[in-house]
Amino acid sequence: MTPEEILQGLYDETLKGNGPRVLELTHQALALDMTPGSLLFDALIPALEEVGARFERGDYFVPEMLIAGRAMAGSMEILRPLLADTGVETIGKFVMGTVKGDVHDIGKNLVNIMLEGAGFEVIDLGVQVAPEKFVAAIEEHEPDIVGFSAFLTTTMPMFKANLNALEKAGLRDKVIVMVGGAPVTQEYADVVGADGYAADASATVKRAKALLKERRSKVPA
Amino acid sequence: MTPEEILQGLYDETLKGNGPRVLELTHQALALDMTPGSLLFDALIPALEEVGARFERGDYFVPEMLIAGRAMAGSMEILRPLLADTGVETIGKFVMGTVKGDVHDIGKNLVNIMLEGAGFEVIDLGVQVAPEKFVAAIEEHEPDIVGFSAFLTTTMPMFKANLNALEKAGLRDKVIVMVGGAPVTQEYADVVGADGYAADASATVKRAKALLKERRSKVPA
Amino acid sequence: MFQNVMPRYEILSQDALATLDAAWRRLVSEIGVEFVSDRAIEMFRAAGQKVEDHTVFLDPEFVLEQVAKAPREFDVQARNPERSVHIGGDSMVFGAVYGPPFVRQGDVRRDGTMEDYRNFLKLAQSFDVLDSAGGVVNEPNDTPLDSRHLDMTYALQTLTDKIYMGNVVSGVNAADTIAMGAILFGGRDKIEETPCSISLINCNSPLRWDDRMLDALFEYAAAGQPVVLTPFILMGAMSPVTIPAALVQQIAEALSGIALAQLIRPGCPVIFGSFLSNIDMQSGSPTFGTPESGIGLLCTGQIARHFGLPFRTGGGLTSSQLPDAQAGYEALMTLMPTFLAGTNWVMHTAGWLDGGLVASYEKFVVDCQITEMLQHEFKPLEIDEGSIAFDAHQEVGHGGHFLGAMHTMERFRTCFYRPFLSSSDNYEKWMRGGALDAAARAGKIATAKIEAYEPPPIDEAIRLELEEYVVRRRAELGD
Amino acid sequence: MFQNVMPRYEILSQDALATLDAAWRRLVSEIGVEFVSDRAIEMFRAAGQKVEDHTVFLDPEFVLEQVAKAPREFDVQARNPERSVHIGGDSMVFGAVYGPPFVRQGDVRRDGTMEDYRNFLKLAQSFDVLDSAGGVVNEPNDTPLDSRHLDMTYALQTLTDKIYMGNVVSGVNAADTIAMGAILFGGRDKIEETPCSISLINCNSPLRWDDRMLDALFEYAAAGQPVVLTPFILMGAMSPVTIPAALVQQIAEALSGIALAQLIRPGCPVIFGSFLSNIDMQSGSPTFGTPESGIGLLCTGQIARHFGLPFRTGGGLTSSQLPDAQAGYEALMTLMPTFLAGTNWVMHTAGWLDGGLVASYEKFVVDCQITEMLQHEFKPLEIDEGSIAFDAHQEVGHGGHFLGAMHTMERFRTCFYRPFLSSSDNYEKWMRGGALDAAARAGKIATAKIEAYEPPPIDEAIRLELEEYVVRRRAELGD
Repeated sequence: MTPEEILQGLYDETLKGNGPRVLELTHQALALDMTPGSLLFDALIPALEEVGARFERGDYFVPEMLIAGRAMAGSMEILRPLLADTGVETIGKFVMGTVKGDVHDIGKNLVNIMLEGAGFEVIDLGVQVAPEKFVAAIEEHEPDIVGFSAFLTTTMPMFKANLNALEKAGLRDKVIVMVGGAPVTQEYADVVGADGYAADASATVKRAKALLKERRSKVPA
Repeated sequence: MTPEEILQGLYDETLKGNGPRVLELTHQALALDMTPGSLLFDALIPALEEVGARFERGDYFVPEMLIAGRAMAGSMEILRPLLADTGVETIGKFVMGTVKGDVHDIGKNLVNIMLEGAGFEVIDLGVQVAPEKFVAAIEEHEPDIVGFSAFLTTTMPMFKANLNALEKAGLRDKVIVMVGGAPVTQEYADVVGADGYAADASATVKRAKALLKERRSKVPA
Repeated sequence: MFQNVMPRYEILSQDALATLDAAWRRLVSEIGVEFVSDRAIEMFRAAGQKVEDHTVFLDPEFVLEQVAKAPREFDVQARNPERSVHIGGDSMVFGAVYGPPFVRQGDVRRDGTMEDYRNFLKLAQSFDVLDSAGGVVNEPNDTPLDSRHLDMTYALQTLTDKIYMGNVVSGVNAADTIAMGAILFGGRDKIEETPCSISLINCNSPLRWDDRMLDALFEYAAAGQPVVLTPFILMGAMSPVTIPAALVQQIAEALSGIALAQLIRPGCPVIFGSFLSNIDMQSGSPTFGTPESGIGLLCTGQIARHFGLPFRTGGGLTSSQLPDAQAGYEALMTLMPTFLAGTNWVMHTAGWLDGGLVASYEKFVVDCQITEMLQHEFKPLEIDEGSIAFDAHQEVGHGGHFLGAMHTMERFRTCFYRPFLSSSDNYEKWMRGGALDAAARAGKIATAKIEAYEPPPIDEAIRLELEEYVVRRRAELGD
Repeated sequence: MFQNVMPRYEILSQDALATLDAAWRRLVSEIGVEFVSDRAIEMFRAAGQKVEDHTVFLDPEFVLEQVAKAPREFDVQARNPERSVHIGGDSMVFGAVYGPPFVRQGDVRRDGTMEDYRNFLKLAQSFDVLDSAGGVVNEPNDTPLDSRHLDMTYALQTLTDKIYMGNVVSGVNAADTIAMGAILFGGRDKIEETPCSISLINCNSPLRWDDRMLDALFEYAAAGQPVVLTPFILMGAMSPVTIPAALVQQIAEALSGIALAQLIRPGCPVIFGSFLSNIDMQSGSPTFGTPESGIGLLCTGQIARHFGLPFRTGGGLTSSQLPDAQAGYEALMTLMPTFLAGTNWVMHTAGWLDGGLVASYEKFVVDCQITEMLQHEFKPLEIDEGSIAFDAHQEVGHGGHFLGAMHTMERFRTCFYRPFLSSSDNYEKWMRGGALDAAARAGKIATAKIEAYEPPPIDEAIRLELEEYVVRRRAELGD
């Protein structure tokens, strides 16, 4: 296959969510000495942008989004170390969890699916995540963004508790903080001092990308 | 019983729709040489105005309206000839019918009940009433008002046919013409040249009284 | 055409049925039924029934003999064979609202026009849940009266390729409708073989069949076109205030009408009709979507099955003036029992507002949405290994989610019904979309459907012949 | 409290039931159920069940033995004895919406406050169709978090004299609720004898019972207070996408929770809970009033009866953002099956909007209207000589009207249900009245009811004791 055909193939198969085939093509591409950056920017990311657009239009369903994201994640497993070597910026790393005392995770799972679908590397801490666990995860994974999800008015105060824990650990400035969940509003997010809020999964992706861009334009990479 | 007690009794029993008792009290009153006019204006009509008010307020139900009207009508059977002798004006005489080709009569029946309840003498010609029948009835009964009821857009044109027949018989100016029925509107009534329209039974009573007053203020009795 | 293979919800005990049975027999034989038609009276007299003036005192056994001649189930053909329907059994066939003189679009209520009429036909053609536009979806008040039936029938035959209803304003109109059917389907023998229209013959309850309606009945029955003999009962006005009394009267009226249809043409397809609601005893207004009408509807289905006849009842009825919450719950309050009873022919499915005085564009869409939901709800569950999905649990485990499970991947597009009108957008998304309520969204859908409408193809020669018939008859009728 | 003596609408065949039966047994024994609570795990282990980490692999026969200990029917007392209810059998008991963080009034959507909470309690007290205000009619976001449950319970106990729901946010909150119940009813023995509250314990589907919920369960079960063990299933996310799979999972989850309740206190009253709907597979949003949830609801009733347990499901659910046509038909799309299934305990009867995120004043009134209509619809017909009304026909004859018949005169006030919200005004009258849609009229009714509200009398000594408890505990909790 020519490099063009491989890029086209990667794009098509990612769109379809055909994980095994995407892996195969990734290996073939690297065997042909194609650069990880070209795979990422000329095939994978365009494919996922198309996935996002189709979802927004109502053509793609959540499960399709999910397998497309998984297909890309498989390829990224291989590309990420190589990209790090070449110093190419990936889309971003996102640590996500439902706050302590709360077990609602459908909304969070959807957000994760969409974030992965948009090319983010997502580390999901699950539900009932205590402030210490968020701190530990941020120290371990050094994400660009951390997301707190809460679905109960009685657990929304955990946002503040998490932020305080980040302050104490000296991490508050190292990471963008996003909050969300059904009862959360922009006002509430502002009051607790989060950096971003979004009302649904596709809005989260847009907002996350915007916040990252802003951050990166300020902080040199 | 004193005359006062009799008037009070007539008022109360008419309100209740107790026909036999109203008849009895009417006979007693006449035996005491009370005037038919006082029975009509000091007991029966006030009673029926109260009935109308209660109906409007939602206290009285249609059947109550109906028996009150019937109770009054029973008394009027006796009083009408006497009133004619003494030259006292009754409220008015109303000839009513559903037009030719139309068998809807629930709305018309309701209007009749309310008119009787308000002291009108109502002559109901039934349904499917042809123009000639309206003409004959007007010649026979010399009513103050004639009402045409139609429930089909396909029978509403009969209003015009009826009016033409009245013209031809030279009766058009002798009688007030009202029209009504579910599909009829004020605009339609104006177009065909009726004198009045009303959307429901209580509105019909108000409108009929107003039209009569207007007419009588113009034409000396 | 929808097949309802779910159980029927029946609330009358055998005892109750027996009591109702005894009562209608007494009604037809002791009170009798009035037929304001000399032809009808002669037929009953010739058949040995006791007749006084226009009242027929019927022998119940005679009535049942006639009823037994009516087919249990029959077909009605549409000019597009895929749209042909079967009336009876498990079939449910849906037509739009019938008869409103007024039309509502958004905030405006006005006289219905021919333009509206054609629009509603386009909507009816566009929604698959409807098997028919019905007949008089709204009264086209701007067309000449005497020839209006020609214009409506022509529109039904050309703008839709579904079955349609016959005009019943007079015997003449009925004859015209039949003649136009014969043109469309290639000859009167073709439509006598498989009928092409259904016509609504209403009883002037209590216990009176009116001359106009009977004139139309004579025409349609003679041509073997199905007739819906419908006692039209608003309890409190046209029947006693108790539901059992209304049910008894309904049986007496419907069966007496069906008996006449069978005398005219033995074996003529008929539908046991029912339109049963009540008036508000305080104000006298007709009310719809009431508890009483729901109960009556369920009983009607059971009674019709008892007599082995297909039946008509139900629809998206409401007293509301607007397509608001009341319109939503009242329409469903009638449509749900319509399905529970397994109604074979459903009139007024879509568009009804203001007690049937108004045809509403928005309500039309709301009702199609409700009906489509019900058609999905009344599907039998398939219970098998695949639908039990043990493997999905093995894959997902405790507290996980099924969004990406294999079992989900195989089914996600079709597993749930997706409504076209109901919105499940979250608040922010809904606000971004303009914060439209259901009525506003329905209005947009109606407009879009009418714009996207494509006329179903028709043989030009036939269309011309129909047009010529309309022109010729209009001239003859003097319009 | 409404008695539903109408037939149940059952759509599962015996075969289907047997298949579901085999499947839940396999689920609990092979996949097992996770209980995130060491106490619970110990109990199951002691009862001889196979335990691995926090997962219990249950012997189905053991589960059924535990389930058999639960009473088929039981009473819950209200402080006004006339408002006490019976759960199970033919009884249907209705409570208002539970849990919304937001409130909508007219065009405004905002955070719910304690003021709103008290208003909704007043509404719930005012509408006789409701047997209970429920528990968290809306979240009072302006009260301190740790002691909020005290304020809510106090409000429920004083502003209404109906039964109420227990707070389940934590074991501590549950203990407080029980203690306040003991004060109100004169001692813990009194409420252990006849319970005074019902509490909602949700399963974190699939197949996981969460520690918070279980903490509350331990408290309530030990005190003999009824618990509703509710698998909370949005198909596609928390269960496979097929209804049979959801039903099987629901049985496995509910019965496993009930088994635990019986281990804690044999004979503890329980309710087989169900909250079953689906997500939109395209967007992931939860949807309500769907065909799938209607089918699931009907099956749930049949399944609960199969296990001889009272059950909970249904309500006036909708995804709509406004009390519009969609809210009307979706609410009824769930409430009608709620009645067809004969649901014993109905949560979310009134006020639910926006998938349960919003409590709406107007929708509250709409739902009470719908429920009252259904309570009239689901009354058995009385069929006797009086209701057959032959004499009325003799009086009226053919084509007459029954408005003045003796039969009508005897019955006209009560013969038909008269709605308080639905309008059957004709167009002119409706225009004269301000052309209000159902939502606007509902808003007026809500305001009027709240203004006319009178607090039900309460023994001042008891009220003081409750108040003291709230003050003392608030201090202890540090708010």
